[in-house]
Amino acid sequence: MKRPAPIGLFRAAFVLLGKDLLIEWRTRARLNALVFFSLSTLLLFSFALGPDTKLLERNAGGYLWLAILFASTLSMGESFRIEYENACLDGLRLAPADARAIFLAKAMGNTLLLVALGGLLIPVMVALYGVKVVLGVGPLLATLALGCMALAAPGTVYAAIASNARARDVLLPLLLFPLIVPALLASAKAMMLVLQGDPMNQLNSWFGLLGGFNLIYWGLGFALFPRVIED
Amino acid sequence: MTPVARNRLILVGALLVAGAGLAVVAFGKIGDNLVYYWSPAEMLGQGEKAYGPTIRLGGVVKPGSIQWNAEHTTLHFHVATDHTPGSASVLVRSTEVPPQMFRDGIGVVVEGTFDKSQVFASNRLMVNHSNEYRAPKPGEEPRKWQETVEGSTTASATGAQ
Amino acid sequence: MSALMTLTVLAQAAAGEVGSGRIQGGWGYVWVSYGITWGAFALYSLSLWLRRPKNSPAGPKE
Amino acid sequence: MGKFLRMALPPIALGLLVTGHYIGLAVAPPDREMGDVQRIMYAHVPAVWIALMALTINFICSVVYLFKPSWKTDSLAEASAEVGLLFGTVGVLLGAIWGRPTWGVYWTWDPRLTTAAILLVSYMGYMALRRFVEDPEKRAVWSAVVGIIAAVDLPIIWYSVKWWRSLHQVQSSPKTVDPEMVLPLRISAFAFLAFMILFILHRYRIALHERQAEVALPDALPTDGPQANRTPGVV
Repeated sequence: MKRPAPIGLFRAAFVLLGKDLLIEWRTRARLNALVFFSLSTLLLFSFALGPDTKLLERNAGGYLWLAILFASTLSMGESFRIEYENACLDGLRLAPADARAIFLAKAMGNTLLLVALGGLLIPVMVALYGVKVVLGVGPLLATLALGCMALAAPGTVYAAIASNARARDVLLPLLLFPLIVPALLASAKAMMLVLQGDPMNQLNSWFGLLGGFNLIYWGLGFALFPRVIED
Repeated sequence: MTPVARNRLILVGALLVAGAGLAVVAFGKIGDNLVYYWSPAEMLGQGEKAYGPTIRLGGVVKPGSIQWNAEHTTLHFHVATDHTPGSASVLVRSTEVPPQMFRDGIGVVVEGTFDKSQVFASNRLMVNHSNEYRAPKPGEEPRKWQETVEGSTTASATGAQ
Repeated sequence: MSALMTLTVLAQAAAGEVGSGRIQGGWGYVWVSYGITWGAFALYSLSLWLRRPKNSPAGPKE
Repeated sequence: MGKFLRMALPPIALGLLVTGHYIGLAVAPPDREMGDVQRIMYAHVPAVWIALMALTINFICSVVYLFKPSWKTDSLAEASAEVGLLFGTVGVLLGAIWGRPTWGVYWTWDPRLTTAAILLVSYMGYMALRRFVEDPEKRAVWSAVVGIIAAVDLPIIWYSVKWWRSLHQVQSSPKTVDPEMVLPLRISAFAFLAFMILFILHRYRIALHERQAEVALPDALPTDGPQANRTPGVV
């Protein structure tokens, strides 16, 4: 019997990503739930703050990222819960694939899901809060992608930890929220600049900060993740 | 290459990526632009784009520019970019009570909005202290320093006690 | 807890000064700070003593 | 050595603290500009220094644990995180109190203060994680991972005042501080260091004792307590 050759890290990651996306596409349960959850979050912000349209418009970027953040804690916990059910994660680990491939696949999957969520939320926000996208679609998508990546990488590591622990619903936000404050701050500021114009030419600096944090989070997550899911 | 060596290499590579990220945050010239406060020269340089949004303005209090009206609780002063006499300055109208160290020439950060009237309306005033700590010079009495600074302030400060 | 209350009292006192002068420094701030420091040290020592290993052969000292 | 430390360290630490704070409060001159409020420095600055030092120990233990697992390293990591959190909380509280009379505000979101707040909540999460995971081996590995990731904030805190324009002043050096003020600051710093060692030592013993109780085989324990009917290895 010939031993199967180990497949490359990135190929394995893309195979796993394809599997996760297929599951997601077949059910679409997660994305649907997330969209409704974050839509109601956006609505709640406008109710809680009263009819001050100006206030809503000025802070729209921050509210959008808070809605995405709250939704992300639900979605990332779920992405590992489906693996722990029926011990699927053990099966993945037994397959000749690297644990780091699992990290890449899960983190990319979570990023894509959050970007899709953000893409659905922005038109709603434009209508609901009356904001204008001053800088155009390109910077908007760049902000969304960079911010979601910065949320997804540490979120994936911590979700793998939290979904296996007691009180997992409390633990994930508790671990994740402080860690991603800098990234959230940068994303929210960048989004506000995209929506309101950029008088001081700061957008590229915020992108640089987001890029730096992405490198830190993805590098550390990639290096440490195998230890998280080992037995 | 053995799998162990390969894994080590991947690990080192990932850590290098993380270190590069930290270096970008540290030395990526990000700090020059994402500042906690703007100097008057930078703010005035933006022209009309600076009107409206809430910004923080930092600089030094221009000597001799403090006008403090205790009855109407308003405080007017000029914030200059630095200590050189001709540096750009902005008139600030503050509704906040200044801390005890507030005086001519000290660093301040004010939070508020700027508009066409060229007055910076501030509702939050912070004094920026340097990292210097010195004992009082002979003859100086820090516990009673308020009396030496400015007449109008002294009256209200001592009156409050 | 008492330090916290002192802090709120201080905060109210400071708020009362609005319009009547400057925010005054003084020994009050210093004593609250040192009280917090010493109190934190004492309380933490106490908690360490309460959590000390009970049935250890090294003996329950301190 | 351990016995000597345990016997001699408490009086040394207490003596240093009393001396340092006495000189700071009664002997050292007040600051020219701030007056007596400046005396908060002798507690605020050492507290933050020691907090960063304790959390650096936690980072080192986390890294070491991942390469060479040992209950001692894990216990030391737990002890140093808790002590670092204690000192950090004291430092931030004192900074806020000091900020009111000097800056005019208790709190503002400048880079230094923001990163310090992130530090506190990160390590609160770390401590919560330790409490929520029952399997000691998993707890050790996971908290090492979380400790390493959280430690990214440590250099950012230290350099935040240099990298970004901030309200908080940059680090003082002996050149910018009056010699009469450097002395109590030094003594207080050593006092806080002694307290840190003392606290970590005792907290470490508690943690190690807990670990040993957790991982001991059921038949190795005297048959009291619930550990006896706990099956090891079951999640």
